[in-house]
Amino acid sequence: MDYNATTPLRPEVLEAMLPFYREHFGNPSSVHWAGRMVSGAVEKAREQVARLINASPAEIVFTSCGSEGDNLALKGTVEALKDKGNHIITTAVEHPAVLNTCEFLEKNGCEVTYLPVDAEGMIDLAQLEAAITEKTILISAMWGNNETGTIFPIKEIGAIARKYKVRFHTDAVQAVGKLPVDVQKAGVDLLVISGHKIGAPKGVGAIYIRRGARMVPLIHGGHQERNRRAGTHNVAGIVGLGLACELAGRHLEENAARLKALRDKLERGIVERIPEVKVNGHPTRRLPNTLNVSFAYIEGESLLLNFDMKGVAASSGSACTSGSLEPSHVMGAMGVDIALAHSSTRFSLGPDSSEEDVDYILEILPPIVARLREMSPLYPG
Amino acid sequence: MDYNATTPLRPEVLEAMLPFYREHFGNPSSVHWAGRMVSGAVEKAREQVARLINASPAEIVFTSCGSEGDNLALKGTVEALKDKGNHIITTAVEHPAVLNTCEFLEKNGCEVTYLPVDAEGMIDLAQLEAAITEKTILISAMWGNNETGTIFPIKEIGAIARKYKVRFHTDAVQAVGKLPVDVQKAGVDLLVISGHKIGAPKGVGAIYIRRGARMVPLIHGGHQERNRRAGTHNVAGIVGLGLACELAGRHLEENAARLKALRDKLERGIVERIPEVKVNGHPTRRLPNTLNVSFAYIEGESLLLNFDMKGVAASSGSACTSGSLEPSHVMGAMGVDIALAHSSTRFSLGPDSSEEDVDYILEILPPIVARLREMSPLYPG
Amino acid sequence: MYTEKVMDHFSNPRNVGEIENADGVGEVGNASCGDIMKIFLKVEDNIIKDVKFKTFGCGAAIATSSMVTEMAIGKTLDEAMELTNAAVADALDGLPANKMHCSNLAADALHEAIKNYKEKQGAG
Amino acid sequence: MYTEKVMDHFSNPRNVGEIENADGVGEVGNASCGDIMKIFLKVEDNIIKDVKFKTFGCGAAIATSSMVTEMAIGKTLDEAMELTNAAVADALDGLPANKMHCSNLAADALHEAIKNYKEKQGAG
Ligand SMILES: Cc1ncc(COP(=O)(O)O)c(C=O)c1O
Ligand SMILES: Cc1ncc(COP(=O)(O)O)c(C=O)c1O
Ligand code: FES
Ligand code: FES
Repeated sequence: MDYNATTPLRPEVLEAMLPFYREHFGNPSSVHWAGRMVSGAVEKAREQVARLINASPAEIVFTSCGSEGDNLALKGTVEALKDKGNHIITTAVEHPAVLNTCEFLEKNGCEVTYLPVDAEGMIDLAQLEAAITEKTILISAMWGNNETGTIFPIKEIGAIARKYKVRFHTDAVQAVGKLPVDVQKAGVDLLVISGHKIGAPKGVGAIYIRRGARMVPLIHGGHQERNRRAGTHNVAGIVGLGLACELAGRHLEENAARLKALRDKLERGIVERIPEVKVNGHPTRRLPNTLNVSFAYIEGESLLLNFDMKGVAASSGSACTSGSLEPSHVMGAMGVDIALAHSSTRFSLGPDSSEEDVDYILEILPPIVARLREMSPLYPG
Repeated sequence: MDYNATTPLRPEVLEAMLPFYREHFGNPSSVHWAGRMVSGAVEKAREQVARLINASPAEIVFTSCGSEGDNLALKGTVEALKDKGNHIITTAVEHPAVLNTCEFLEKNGCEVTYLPVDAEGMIDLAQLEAAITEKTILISAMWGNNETGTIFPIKEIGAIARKYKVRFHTDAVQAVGKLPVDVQKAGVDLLVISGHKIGAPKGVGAIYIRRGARMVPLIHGGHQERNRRAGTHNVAGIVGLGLACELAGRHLEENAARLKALRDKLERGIVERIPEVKVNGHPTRRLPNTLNVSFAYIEGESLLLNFDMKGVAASSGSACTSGSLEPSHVMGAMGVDIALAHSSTRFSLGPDSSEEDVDYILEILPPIVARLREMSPLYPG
Repeated sequence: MYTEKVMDHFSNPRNVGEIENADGVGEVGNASCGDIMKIFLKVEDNIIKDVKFKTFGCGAAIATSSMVTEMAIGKTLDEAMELTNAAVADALDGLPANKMHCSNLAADALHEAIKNYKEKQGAG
Repeated sequence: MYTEKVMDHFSNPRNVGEIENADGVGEVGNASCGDIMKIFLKVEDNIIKDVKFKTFGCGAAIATSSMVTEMAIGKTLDEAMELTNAAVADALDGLPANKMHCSNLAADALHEAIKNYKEKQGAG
């Protein structure tokens, strides 16, 4: 129930990877036989990734994770387009890989506009359009939010970006594999994918870079990836990412519909069984697998630990930020009251989630909530 | 015979990795059980890496490859110390991950001194010392050269760096696992390791960052790696790197002695059997496994392809640069004649290399060389 | 990341609740994370006879709350004033580095409750 | 990365060597990589009767050298002048993108050799 944090490696993906650990250990950029055997596999994976998002293989660059992709998208654009301008527009609810990179860029001469969101986590397109200046070189807006699941109107943002000839990057780490993602229809120029969110291993990702979009590499060095990303390829990981993308593309919409039905059942069940809960995020424009709920009067971590003891994983704020003490910046941006932000808990379903899992959570949740509320000095009951 | 390009994954390393693909799929920075199970494994790996180079675990940051490490070392230092200066000293024979990063930094306001090397690939310490200015913030000199195996006097460079209070980075990708590497004795502040050169998988590496050395991350985002490198950990890769480091530390000197004996046999055999060959690199201060030879009148790739057809891997220039057409920059810096640079061929031995392998190469090499020379318009014979 | 002792006190917290007509009440908030703890005391002959707590906070906050109540019961007020945050964390076999601040709640709330008792006494 | 045809011509190159007292000799160097190719011609009645080559170059350079000699033999000089680098690459079932420049050596050296033959004729 914490598949937005990470997903298990799919067994067929691991099977596909193993030969590249056991037999084919060559370096794909090397001329000799050991190298040639693997370069074909890397190119096949590139096609598989490209197909899932309707790109061409030459537009796919392999990376080590989603965070690297976001850093490359932002820093690589700022370097490449510095003669054109220095203004970036992003949103207040991006992943730290985007937000902290923007903060770094601000220290280095960029200006960044952080678009606010409403109570449902949605941006206002008119505000976006109004924020564009002569100096704007990039709009960076995520496809689906990792904490709340709120889906931004990517196509409309793409149209605005086109209209003003501004480059458009989307962090699609949470969207790919859960929604149909088509870079042509969406009009995006850069799009970031992370392997471990879609059944591929940790330590591999990809970025789509539209043909002709100039970028300065984040990692300089050898000629790998047509000079867009140096470093020896994580061959097995790349092979795994390719297959995971292919698998994600199969029955994408049926799978999404199944998860949505389960998620809706969980949501209804919680709202019916437990008083004083608040669902965070957009009621309809939301990733089909994601449910974020605040249980008033209870601090999130204590709830998670109770789940934990019952074998259920969930998260409070995002896994990536759980090292921090600040309540979630996403809840903050949505204007959620600080105590309720503390109470927010994310359930995110994945391919292995079943009806029984949902029933089990609905069974264990009420007594846990009751017990923790009894312990809370805030609880009026 | 091309182990400097990449090494096979050690079977025991793969075994250690598999549970982190199969069962423990959690995110190490997550609070719940799935996450806690893996964070211990990551920390164990950190200790294993630290032990091999005599560092403390907190000084190790995991990366995705050697190239990322070099980019972080250079760019992270330049960002962190920009108030102090903008001058970097490096050498003409570094890996492209360092050289191309320096070129990028030059375009962004840094000054870079590229120390020349002599015919044996060695730098001159007096020249290094003379190059240091008030503005010098970093010396970046590799431990062992990937093409020739020439070993730089790291301890002496470290002493000079200390004397002038300049930070010292060494790309030790080729040295670690082949030589005893001790960050304390060497007096280095930053040191880069790549997994796939020491029996760990491709797509993982590490950088040693001396306690107190301020660095700006290359990849901003989450709180992983104490804010020094964001992105979800490549858990299985990290576990593999840890074990590979532990294994590399066992019998390090015996293994090196064995490889040196084999390498010397290969070298003597070639020199005795084939006229007009030239050994490139330092005669004694050289990685124990590396032999770089120029076979006059023959272009390197055609030699490699012939080896290839006989099942022997070797490389011409480095694997990382084989996409380029330029003859090796290392040979160029050593003043090797351009045709001889074209002819240079690197044999690099590894744990699986045997006496039989050496005998086999010595058997097939003379007829291949004779045939190609017959085909060469340069051959006076 | 938590020790067994922490998990024990978290899952079976001792002395949860309120004491009606408590002799002393202390409430503190943790500035760094917004968590809140409230301690209720029953005092007889300068000795803490009973302690109860309520906590809105993370696992470490709940465990330290529970532990501090156990440690305080039976102590004289002076002895209880000497209970430190570090002692509570130690009694739990330690806390993770990024959770050390949570233990501040525990002893601080206890001390506030004792001060509150003394003020009441002074006033009464 | 190389096709089977390339590997065949590379490992069993046709027409390697020199022709003594050749009717025409052409030598070209590849500016981009420093490789060198030399072509020797034997011409009778405007028809290329024999061709030999020597090449210092990569696998693609050797294979294209071999292929161009096979393609040239039996052709009239005019036909041979029309042989293009692309035609040689095609005859090898293609070359990898970063090796297309290597095919330049082949046809260029042939054309140089024909020009050399014609100059000698003109001079003679
Ligand atoms: C000396 C040296 N530095 C850096 C690298 C780059 O390492 P990686 O391939 O892991 O990016 C290599 C490997 O090619 C190397 O030999
Ligand atoms: C929306 C979003 N962007 C980026 C990332 C970072 O991806 P990675 O963990 O692969 O670095 C994540 C994952 O935590 C995410 O949810
Ligand atoms: S995080 Fe707030 S008390 Fe522990
Ligand atoms: S690389 Fe020089 S001819 Fe092919």
